[in-house]
Amino acid sequence: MLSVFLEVLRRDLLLAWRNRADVLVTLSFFTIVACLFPFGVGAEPNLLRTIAPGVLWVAALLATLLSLHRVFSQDHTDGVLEQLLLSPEPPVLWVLAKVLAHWLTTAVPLVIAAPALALLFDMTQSATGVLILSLLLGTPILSLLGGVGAALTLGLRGGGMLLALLVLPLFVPILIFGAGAVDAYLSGTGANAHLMLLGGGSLAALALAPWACAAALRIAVE
Amino acid sequence: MLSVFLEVLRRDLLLAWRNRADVLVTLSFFTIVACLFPFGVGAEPNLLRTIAPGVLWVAALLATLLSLHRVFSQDHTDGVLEQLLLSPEPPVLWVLAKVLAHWLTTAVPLVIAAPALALLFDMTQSATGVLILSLLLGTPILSLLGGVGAALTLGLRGGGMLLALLVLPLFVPILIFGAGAVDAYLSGTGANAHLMLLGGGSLAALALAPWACAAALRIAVE
Amino acid sequence: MLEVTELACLRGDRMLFADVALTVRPGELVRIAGPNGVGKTSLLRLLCGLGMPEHGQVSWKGVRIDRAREAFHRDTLYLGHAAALNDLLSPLENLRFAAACHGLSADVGQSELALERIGLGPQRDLPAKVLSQGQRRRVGLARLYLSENVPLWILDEPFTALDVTAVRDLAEWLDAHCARGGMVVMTTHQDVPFATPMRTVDLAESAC
Amino acid sequence: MLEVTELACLRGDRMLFADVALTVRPGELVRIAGPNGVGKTSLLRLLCGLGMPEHGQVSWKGVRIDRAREAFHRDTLYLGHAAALNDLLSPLENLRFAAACHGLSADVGQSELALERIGLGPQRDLPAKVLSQGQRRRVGLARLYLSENVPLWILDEPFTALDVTAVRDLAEWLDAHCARGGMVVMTTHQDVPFATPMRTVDLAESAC
Amino acid sequence: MNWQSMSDFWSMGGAGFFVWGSYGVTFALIALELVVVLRRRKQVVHRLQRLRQAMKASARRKEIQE
Amino acid sequence: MESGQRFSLFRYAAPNVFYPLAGRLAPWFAAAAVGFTLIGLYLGFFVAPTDAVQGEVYRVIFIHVPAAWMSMFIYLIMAFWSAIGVVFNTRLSAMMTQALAPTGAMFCFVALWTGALWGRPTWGAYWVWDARLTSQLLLLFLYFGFMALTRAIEDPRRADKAGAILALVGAVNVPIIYFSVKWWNTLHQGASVSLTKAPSMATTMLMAMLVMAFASWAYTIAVVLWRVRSLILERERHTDWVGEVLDARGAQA
Ligand code: HEM
Ligand SMILES: Nc1ncnc2c1ncn2[C@@H]1O[C@H](COP(=O)(O)OP(=O)(O)OP(=O)(O)O)[C@@H](O)[C@H]1O
Ligand SMILES: Nc1ncnc2c1ncn2[C@@H]1O[C@H](COP(=O)(O)OP(=O)(O)OP(=O)(O)O)[C@@H](O)[C@H]1O
Ligand SMILES: [Mg+2]
Ligand SMILES: [Mg+2]
Repeated sequence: MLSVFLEVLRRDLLLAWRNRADVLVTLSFFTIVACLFPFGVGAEPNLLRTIAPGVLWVAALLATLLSLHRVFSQDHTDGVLEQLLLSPEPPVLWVLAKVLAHWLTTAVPLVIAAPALALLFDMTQSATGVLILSLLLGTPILSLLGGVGAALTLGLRGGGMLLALLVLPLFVPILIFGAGAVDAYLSGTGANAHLMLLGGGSLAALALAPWACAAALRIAVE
Repeated sequence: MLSVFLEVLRRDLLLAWRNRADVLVTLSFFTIVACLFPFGVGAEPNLLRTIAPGVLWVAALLATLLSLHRVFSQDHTDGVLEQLLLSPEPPVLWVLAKVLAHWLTTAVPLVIAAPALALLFDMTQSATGVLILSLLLGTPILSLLGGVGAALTLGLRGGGMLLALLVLPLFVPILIFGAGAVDAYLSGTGANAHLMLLGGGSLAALALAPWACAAALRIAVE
Repeated sequence: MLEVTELACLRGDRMLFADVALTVRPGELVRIAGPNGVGKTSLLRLLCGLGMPEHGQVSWKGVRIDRAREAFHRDTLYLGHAAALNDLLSPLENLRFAAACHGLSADVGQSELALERIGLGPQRDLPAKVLSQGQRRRVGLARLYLSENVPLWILDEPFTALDVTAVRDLAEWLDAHCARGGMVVMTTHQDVPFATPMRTVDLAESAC
Repeated sequence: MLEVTELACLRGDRMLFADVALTVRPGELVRIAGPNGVGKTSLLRLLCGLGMPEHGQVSWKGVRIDRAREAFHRDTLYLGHAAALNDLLSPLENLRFAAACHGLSADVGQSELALERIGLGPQRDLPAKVLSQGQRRRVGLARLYLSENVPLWILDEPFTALDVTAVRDLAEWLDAHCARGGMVVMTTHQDVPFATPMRTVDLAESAC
Repeated sequence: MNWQSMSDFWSMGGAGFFVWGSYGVTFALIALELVVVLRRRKQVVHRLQRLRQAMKASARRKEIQE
Repeated sequence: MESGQRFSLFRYAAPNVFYPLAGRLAPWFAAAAVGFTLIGLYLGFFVAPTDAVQGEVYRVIFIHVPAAWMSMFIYLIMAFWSAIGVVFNTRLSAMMTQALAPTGAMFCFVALWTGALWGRPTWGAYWVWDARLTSQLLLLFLYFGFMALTRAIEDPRRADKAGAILALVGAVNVPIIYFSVKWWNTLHQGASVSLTKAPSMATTMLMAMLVMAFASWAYTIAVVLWRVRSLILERERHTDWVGEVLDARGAQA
């Protein structure tokens, strides 16, 4: 049982390592989008500080979005997915492994890079702490829901964009609570409620999304 | 000579029509990204009005970016690109046709949709006019430079991200001038200088990018 | 024992075939024949549970395969048109992953031996994307050398792109599988000399 | 006349072959033979100018092909492993586009006839992605029926995935091409009976 | 009765653009939807009838062969 | 389908039974829709008085509110059918889900459009980022996503299944989206723009609105029944009963 989970996780991490440029590119994308903003809206420090949590969260969300197609598409085109579906183990196991690998190779680097960017926008240290916590608790939902979207759009032409259309409305609450956590902290209300909601959401997604994902994959190869 | 240009243009437009959902999805992506920002930074009308040109330009840029891989990737995987390179006509011709088709099917819909979004951010009518002009003059550069990037990253794994990394730095000046045009207009300086720079950039890109693109494609199939 | 009754397959607007019945018993080598586009690939995909039949059913050891998916998949090996190779991984890594997913025990030594036997020894550690067409095909086929205990092999044009010696070796290995009580269902357009008496099912007869 | 002198090909770290010399005259049918991975595909790609040789050169009518790219490409038709099909377009649309890119005149009637002759009449208007493996292959091959006036055909395993009748028909068409003074350079692992005396170049002899 | 005259009715107390813009677009969309639905139905029936005829013909041919 | 015999309800879920039923019911609902619309418009324009605060502009309410209601209801119904489809594996449910989506999207757009046109004279802006408006916009995107997905998949059986999964995932999220948006907006804005509700709406106004709501229901049912009939024919084209239906129509023509 567990061996499929571990084997798939190991392979996906190995592939990410072979392709480490890819991970770096996700990171760079995150950085660049965040840095575009000052260019787009002007460099007024107060304005920037106000929009910082929102911009960083939007950037993280878009970076995750762009990396989502990676989760299954390669395996789909080269036929590995079919073989996985023909494996005697329940699909939820390896779906979970693939999503976990995606989270480890996209979200975790973003979380690590976030403090540096927060500095650019002149956020305080404690606010940065809240931002990072919110990212840590929120990004699993992005990966899990995104995995469902990626599975649904597998093999469709224009899949990347379609994926974006499907999952972005679903990501809005996460964005609201994520960016809201920092704002709430700054306004003195405290970020606990927001963070707990994000954590709860992660758990709920963890329980439900893999099933939807496995069902969608079965449809995709039919 | 011209017949290859026309034939390729016709085919790419036909494909876009077959896949018209794709065009709509690009549009929806543009809309959704623009709408994400209020969720991130809050719904304060004055703040939103200030960041509107920047946000819309960033959204247009990202939408273009996501659609760039479409230009050559399908033809590369299914072998049509090789056949095009074996055609007796000079490659610049059909490269230009493909980039033009991309511009017509991505940038033009964005330009048409922009006024509606400007309304969401409560921009004035004349500012919206300047925004649209800047988009019309700036997006050809995005398509042309983006085409070069797409050709360079063809067939590389993680190509989408790598592409983003390659072209985003090139796109930053366009973003600055594009969003700057509206700001300059609003501040009373007048947008002429910005718009002329964008137009000049388009012409320069038109003269140079197709050659670079053709050379990159030749390398990609080797 | 694989049993197929009244199987019908619909693709788009076209009913490809209907009323296909087929029983495969241990030791049998069955070839699905028919011209291009008659529905051989579609049939094989139904047999291994990758598609939903429009009508009829497939059963394995007397149980419908959609009722006992796991047991059936443990007993089946399917090789389709696509090579199921990741371009960045080496043949060795690809093979070991495929085996592990299937619950086959395959340590490095066994996997290397399998690659050796299929003639990929020297290419063992190259990334799969630089392999030639025939070499890519062989990586997939190497799984056959790890699956002696998997009774049912479903192979879609396994001889494509292989050179003459490879075709001969593979035919011998399929013969050996049947000799030890395995079952092979396959398609091919080439004339391959098997030692096992081959049963040919002409799908053109069931075509609609 | 195609002339190849002292050709060498390097892939990654490996020198695949060196010192390949070959002359193809009008009316000749040349088969490049050799086991999987010896470099046949790589050689064909060099021949048609899709790759840069490590050493040596290819000339067409006495001129190096990189010096007269356009004239050479007008005289050459290359069909590789990939089918060069867009999955959303129908066989008819794909064929007409391929012909137009090549500067071949091909109105609807001629294209339909070509598809008819290759046996794709009924599938003419389906999107290419639903075609079977053999049918996909045939769409590419249909170009041969529009290219009677293109002298040099370079074909990489054209018989793959084709059924028996299609193989026979195609062989006849290649014979006809040679009979009218065309040249064919191709690879295949199958034994195909040609009427034209076939010259076989065994690449294994030049392998490094 | 709220309206003195036709022009009074159309001007909607100065808000004609907003009111009639709402109603106009709504009913136009409804009309469009109906047209699309009915045309789709016609197309489907037509296509399926052609298909069925083709299938019947091929079945007949097969019978004759046997 | 063994249980199909036992419950009479499931009998109607069989496409071959539902198809003629839908054909017989649809015209009645269409007629009802026309009737209700005429009555509603008469009440709305000629009976309901001018609003004291807003003047005549408020008459947009007679389509705005029914459209807004319908757009939300329809998504709920889609989710309901998807759940039925997943639990009982009935073929009809996926078709119903798909038949509902375009009408839902249409009403959603109408609510946004009329709201925007109403907002301009009352608030001075076509759009504000109010919680209610924003969640309506997101709902429109959910509809678009659903339609884009089911349309992008050519094989109808695949499209049905994928659509069901998406509708369910979306339905789980709709309440989350709704509440999060609400919370978001009140957090950022002390005094959020809210609709100027008359303390007690004139009963004639309320009547007109309710009649228009009935009209929307009737219209929705009629259109969806018509649409689902096409879908049923397409999905079931290889069954005998569709053949009979086609032959009967062919004989008529
Ligand atoms: C684009 C702009 C608008 C959107 C998307 C929108 C959306 C909605 C929605 C979703 C509802 C149903 C809410 C419910 O039943 O809980 C609704 C009801 C309503 N809307 Fe709007 N609205 C917009 C603009 C306006 C404007 C400008 C006004 C008036 C100034 C207005 C007045 C009303 C009224 C009176 C109701 C009925 C409230 C009720 O039944 O509780 N709306 N709107
Ligand atoms: N949507 C569709 N509409 C009509 N025909 C379709 C559709 N999808 C698939 N087909 C047909 O179904 C058949 C698929 O056949 P399949 O791939 O099973 O053939 P095969 O016997 O494996 O052929 P090959 O020998 O070429 O591999 C093809 O003839 C194809 O044209
Ligand atoms: N980067 C590399 N390093 C080492 N070897 C390589 C590299 N790239 C390609 N090769 C080798 O070059 C050969 C490519 O051969 P090619 O595709 O031309 O073979 P082929 O004769 O067409 O074979 P087939 O009959 O299988 O199609 C393979 O043996 C492959 O292993
Ligand atoms: Mg096949
Ligand atoms: Mg080869």
